[in-house]
Amino acid sequence: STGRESTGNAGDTGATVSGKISLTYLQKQGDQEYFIGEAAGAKAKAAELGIDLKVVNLGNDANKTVSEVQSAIAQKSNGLIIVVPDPAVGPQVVQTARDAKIALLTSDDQICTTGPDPSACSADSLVPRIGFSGAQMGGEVGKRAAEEFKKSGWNPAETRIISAWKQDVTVCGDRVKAAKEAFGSAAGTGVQNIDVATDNTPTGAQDKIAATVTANAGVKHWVVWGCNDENVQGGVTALQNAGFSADNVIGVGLGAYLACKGWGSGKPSGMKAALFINGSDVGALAVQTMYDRLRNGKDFPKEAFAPTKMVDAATWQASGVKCS
Amino acid sequence: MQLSVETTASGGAAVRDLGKRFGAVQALDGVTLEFPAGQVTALMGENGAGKSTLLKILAGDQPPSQGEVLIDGKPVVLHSPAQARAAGIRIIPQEPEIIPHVSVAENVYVGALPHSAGRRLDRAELGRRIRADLDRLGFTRVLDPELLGSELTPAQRQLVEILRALTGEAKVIAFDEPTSSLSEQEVAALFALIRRLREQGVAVVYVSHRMQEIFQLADRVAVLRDGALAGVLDAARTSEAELVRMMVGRDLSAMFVRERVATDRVVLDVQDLRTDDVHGVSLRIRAGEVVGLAGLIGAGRSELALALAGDRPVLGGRVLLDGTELRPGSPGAAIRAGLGLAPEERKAQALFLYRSVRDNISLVVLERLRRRRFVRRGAERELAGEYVDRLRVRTPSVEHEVRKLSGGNQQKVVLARWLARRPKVLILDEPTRGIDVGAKAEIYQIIADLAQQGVALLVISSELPEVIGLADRVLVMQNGRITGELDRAEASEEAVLSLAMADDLAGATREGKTE
Amino acid sequence: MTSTTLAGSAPRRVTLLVTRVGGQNLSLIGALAVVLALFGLLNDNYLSWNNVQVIGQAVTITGLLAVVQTVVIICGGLDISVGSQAGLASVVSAMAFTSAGSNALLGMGAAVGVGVLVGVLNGVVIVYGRVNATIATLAGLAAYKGVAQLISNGRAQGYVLNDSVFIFLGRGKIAGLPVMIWILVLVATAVHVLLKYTDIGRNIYAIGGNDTAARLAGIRINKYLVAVYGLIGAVAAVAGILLTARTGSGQPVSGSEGLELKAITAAALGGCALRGGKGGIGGTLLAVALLGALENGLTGQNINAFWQNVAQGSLLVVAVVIQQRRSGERAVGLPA
Amino acid sequence: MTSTTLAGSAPRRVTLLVTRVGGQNLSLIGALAVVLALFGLLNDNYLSWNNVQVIGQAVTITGLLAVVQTVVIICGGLDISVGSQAGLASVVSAMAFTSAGSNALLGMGAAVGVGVLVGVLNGVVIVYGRVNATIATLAGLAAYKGVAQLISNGRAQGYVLNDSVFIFLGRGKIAGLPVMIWILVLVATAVHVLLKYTDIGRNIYAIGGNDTAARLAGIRINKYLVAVYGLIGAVAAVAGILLTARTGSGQPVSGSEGLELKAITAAALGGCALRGGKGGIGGTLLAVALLGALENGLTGQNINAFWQNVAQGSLLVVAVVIQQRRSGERAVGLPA
Ligand SMILES: Nc1ncnc2c1ncn2[C@@H]1O[C@H](COP(=O)(O)OP(=O)(O)OP(=O)(O)O)[C@@H](O)[C@H]1O
Ligand SMILES: Nc1ncnc2c1ncn2[C@@H]1O[C@H](COP(=O)(O)OP(=O)(O)OP(=O)(O)O)[C@@H](O)[C@H]1O
Ligand SMILES: O[C@@H]1[C@@H](O)[C@@H](O)CO[C@H]1O
Ligand SMILES: [Mg+2]
Ligand SMILES: [Mg+2]
Repeated sequence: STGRESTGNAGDTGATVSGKISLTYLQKQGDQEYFIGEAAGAKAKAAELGIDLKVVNLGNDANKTVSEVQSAIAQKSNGLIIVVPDPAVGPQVVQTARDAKIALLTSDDQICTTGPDPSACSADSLVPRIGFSGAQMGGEVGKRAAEEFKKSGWNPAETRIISAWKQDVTVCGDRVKAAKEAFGSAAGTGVQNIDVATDNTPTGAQDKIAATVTANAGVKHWVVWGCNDENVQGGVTALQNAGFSADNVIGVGLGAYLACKGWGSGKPSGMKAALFINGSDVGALAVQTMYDRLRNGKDFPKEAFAPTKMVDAATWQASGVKCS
Repeated sequence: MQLSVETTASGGAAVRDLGKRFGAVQALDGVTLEFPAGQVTALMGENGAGKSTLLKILAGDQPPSQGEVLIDGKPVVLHSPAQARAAGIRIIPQEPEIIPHVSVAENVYVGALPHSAGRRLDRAELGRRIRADLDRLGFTRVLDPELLGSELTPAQRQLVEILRALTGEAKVIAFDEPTSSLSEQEVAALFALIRRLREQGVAVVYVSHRMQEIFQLADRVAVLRDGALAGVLDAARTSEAELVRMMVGRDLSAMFVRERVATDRVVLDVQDLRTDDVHGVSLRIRAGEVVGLAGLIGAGRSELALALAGDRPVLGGRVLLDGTELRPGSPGAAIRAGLGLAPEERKAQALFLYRSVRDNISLVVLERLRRRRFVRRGAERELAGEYVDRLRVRTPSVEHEVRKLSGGNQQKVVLARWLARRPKVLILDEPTRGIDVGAKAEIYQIIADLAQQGVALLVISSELPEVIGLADRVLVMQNGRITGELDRAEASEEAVLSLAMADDLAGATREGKTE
Repeated sequence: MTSTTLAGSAPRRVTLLVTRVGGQNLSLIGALAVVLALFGLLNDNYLSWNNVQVIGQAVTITGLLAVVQTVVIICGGLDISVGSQAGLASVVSAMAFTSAGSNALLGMGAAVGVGVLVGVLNGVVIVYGRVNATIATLAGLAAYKGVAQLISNGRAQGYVLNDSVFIFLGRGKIAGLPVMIWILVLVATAVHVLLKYTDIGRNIYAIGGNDTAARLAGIRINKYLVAVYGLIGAVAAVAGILLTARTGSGQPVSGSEGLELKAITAAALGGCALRGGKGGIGGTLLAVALLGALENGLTGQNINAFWQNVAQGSLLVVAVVIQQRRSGERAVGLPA
Repeated sequence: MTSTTLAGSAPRRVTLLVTRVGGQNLSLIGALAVVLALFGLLNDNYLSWNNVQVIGQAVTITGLLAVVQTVVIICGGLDISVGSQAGLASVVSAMAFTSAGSNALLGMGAAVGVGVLVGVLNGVVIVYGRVNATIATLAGLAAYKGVAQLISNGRAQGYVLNDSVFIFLGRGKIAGLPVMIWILVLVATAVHVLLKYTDIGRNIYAIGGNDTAARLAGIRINKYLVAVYGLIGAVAAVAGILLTARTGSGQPVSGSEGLELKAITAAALGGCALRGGKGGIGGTLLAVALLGALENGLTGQNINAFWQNVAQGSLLVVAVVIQQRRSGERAVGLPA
């Protein structure tokens, strides 16, 4: 065969499943806090609905993504929910699912049926998705940072922003970009930004940001954001070690799972706020949506969002952030 | 005349009903033998007869399949070399085991380094001890204790092993072919040492293929054949012929005499060759000529051989083979031009221990054995088999891994490789190291045949009778220079030695500069 | 004494046979059988032809890299940069494809060209720069990844799933077997024949077994080493092209990162001694299959990623321990 | 013939001296000087005492692992699981701390205990299970990571920055120098003394240099190997504790993943031959410092991650090539 038989729009027939439903949830970065929460939410929901759910960790591996999709199909899953490590692998995933006539839903990150770039995808070619939007998350972070900045009354010339992320993770880039844009429009003044390349781990970020801070000795105040809590937490710790008091640091986390730890201790922290995104909500919603489709024939919505919430030292507990 | 083999309580070591099996091979077969204190017991036998295996069991290096070892009449447990050392047993193994990146001093005292109660190493004491040892044994001039293991020549490695065995209190010391890479001087020093050990009441076990040495040193001679004890003889009352018969099971033809077949055609022409260790050597070898190369340890014979083979950066001079200049620095080019070298260190320079006998033999003749780059297995096996038979390599099959062969048999594999190649010029560096009497004769015969076929041969050997017996002409080296040439009629052991030790003016100048 | 007198009795012959077929390989076959049987019992779909193909495709890219890793390990070298090389090739293939106006052959040609170049560079740095192979290719691991990220700006490049050649590579079948698997089979067979049946292969084993001896036997070691690293570059490029075909675009890092460790694991588990001179393609492929079958089975049983880590680690150890017990080696010092 | 003729000519003596004092170390010092001078010129703050401390702290965890990696490489072994061991220790320290009602000593004790256990397990699997060290610790890499993830459910555990001991470890100073750096200095010095000045250390070199010689000399190799792996476990646990102190909570994976490669890189760059018997703490520490100074400098210059990869890879190669050129080694075959 040439491999191109089913490029048509056949695929998912829309038929319902009467027996036991079996689903596979494929996640990128499955060993990361957020996705662990997502998996837990999905499992709880699956147990509640009495369906069979497998969770697969794809790491950052686009190739494994294809393998695991094929494997799930060979294992006769009825539906796939996927968070791709890289949206470019999307079309291949869609194609493979279509060939097998199996329902496909994405969570967190978008994928496009016809090309590698969701942002250049016509709306009707986007695969139905449950989650948050990277641009929206980044926007929230930038907005909150701008608020804190205005409140502080710092001199922009004496202030720098650190954007810390793993530069080859595209969704990280999206968030940071959105944060920069939101800050720019909300803060009114321009503050110089320094991009710091990290490996998305707290120690990696800490070392890189420590180096950056010493290399920029004249700076008095710092704003830190990044791809996730790891980056921001690492940055806040580096600044603390470099002798910056908490009131000269504005860290805005993304996730809140590390930010909460410092808040719990009751000491003043450079971590001023964090966007709480509850993976478990997304996981549960995705499973429920797939269930509705497979059991009741209800069409997928084009997009459904789980709530995000900006939290800080005062509000995190009330907002349901759980700290391990 | 045979001696009785019952165990006495007079001290020393003994083995009782000792057996060892390696898969298909019965290396030792119910050997009961005594090594009395204050005597030198020689252990003889063909390659693969089981001598090293017996010693390895004594060393605690190999567990026996059956039987036991006794010290002072009492059985001892030898589960590890540590236990053997504790029991007073020391073995100088056939292949020296050297630690490359530490000094000679540490190499000698490995496992028994002087240290404080806090385990702090006492370097000063270590230095004192090693210098005293070298002094006592007369090795001061040939072994610098500061050298690293990786910098040692084969002879020096051997000396390190000997020194190692003498650390601590020993009741039994076994030497496994200790002289195979030593020259006369060191051999003399070693013999003096062994005699001293005997006087001190140590039980000495001495393994060698060199008859002369046996008669010089041994009180008793034990002969192994196919892993079993063929008999024990009183050294003073036996003869070479009797020993050979006992080892081989038949009489060997009388001493080998080679006829001169040299032609006038110069095959190898070396002009003023210079490398780091070779200082302006010129020599010519004709088709059918066998040239011997003699010298003491470190005289530079092996360096010359390696330089001819293209393995050393050349500083000056040329090497012509059949009139065509060899490209320096490329052993491949030398081989293709028709020069072959069987190097002296079989393990380091020649063998692929984890490959089969077949693979090891065929490596340099693959061009002849291949069809369109595919090796013809049948032809290859046939060729390997032929040389295994001719050289009496004791191996279960040509597919056997070389590391499982005895030392002498490994040496035969190295020779087989180069004999199979049939080059125009063949350099043999210590070809009969560790080879038994029977096979030695066979190798001499092959050398004669090659000469007959017009091959030019350069034979390096530390065994003077061998060089003298084989060669049409003997060249003597010292300090990287050729210091003399003797033709067949002139070549006697005394003549060669006096040239080898002659004061070398140029060498002395070089020493002067070093200081 | 002739060779035949010692050739021995029947049981000896069997031992000989086992050594020749490879005790290691037999153990791997045993382990593979156990894994297949176990998961086959637990899951009806596991042994389906469908799933077997899925496993085969999943291991193809690792398998290709493991095959060439085997060659370089036999030589006594190592290549830690194979994953980065594949990533670079993936990006190059997609970018060249795109800029050549969707010409698949050109894209693939460019990738292989770059691959060979990079491989030869490795070889030259190692041989003539005198840099230890581990360090040199560790440096390559970082450097080639960096180059791939730079030319791609860290993003997936191009889109090849509108091209029939790439689709054929990624999803096509020949005689019912996926094209990817065919490619692995082809490459592995070619390398196996090279190693076992040609004088070139003999020389490769010789170099790894004892480089001094190999040199004195006239083998041009330097030429061989550079060629072997060049071969790695070429095959890593093929792996990179398949990565592109499979994921639909050129991936600078994703899908290739970490493959070096998998390739080395497979080679080592398959019986390659890291000191060189020993090993073979058969063992490596068996190890690749074993690891692939294990991973697929564990995922199919819904074992979570954490348990999979524990299970994979433990099983790897258990497999080797059993293998070694069988061979009855003495427990002293470090095993090879 | 006198000893002088044998000891070789004058130039050889010099080469000998350089090799023994450490040509490798001299070259590393040179490279470090170049890096410091270069970035010092480009950035005024680079050579500030502040930044030097930042570099020191950034390399402490890797440095600790590199020090013990050096020991095991000298023995002829390898430990690819050090990163996972550190991660496991980090989680254990935080969890034990929390469940012991914020008892820092108990937390740390538990971590070290588990570390030693895991290390000894590695040693036993290798020595008595006859599993090649690379494979065994590769298995450990997966397995211990899995265990860390399992007991933590993959989440960062506890919060220790309300405890003065942990704060002291992570941020405290003694005599103006961060505690972390003191710990590295202490461990490195102790290991250096062990290797160079005790018979135990010399036996370790002997084992790695020629295990047969060591065994025949009565050194109990097995005991040594198991002890060395145990030591690695203990030091990796210290690294894990520092990871906890630094990040504020127990990290199962983050911050420790990939450290094995860094540790091995440092040891190899520092002059350890991977076949054993050679190397020392001095070289390893210099290599750690070089890599740390480089990374810090590149980040300070705001070089993006992609260029950093390329730069690090290339510089690593260039450093070694220059080093080798100086030593004038002949370019044949694989360098050790
Ligand atoms: N590790 C081993 N594995 C398999 N066979 C072995 C092993 N060691 C020795 N043998 C076999 O045992 C027999 C006796 O060997 P041994 O080394 O004791 O002979 P030897 O008398 O010392 O010979 P040589 O004079 O050649 O040194 C030989 O056939 C040899 O091949
Ligand atoms: N004491 C020594 N220290 C360093 N190098 C030595 C020493 N003795 C010899 N050499 C080296 O040995 C080589 C010359 O010895 P070579 O091996 O060629 O001698 P040989 O005549 O073959 O003697 P043999 O092989 O019996 O030692 C040179 O490389 C020389 O530098
Ligand atoms: O790390 C982020 C996580 O915080 C969540 O936002 C989902 O995407 C991941 O990449
Ligand atoms: Mg022997
Ligand atoms: Mg010699």
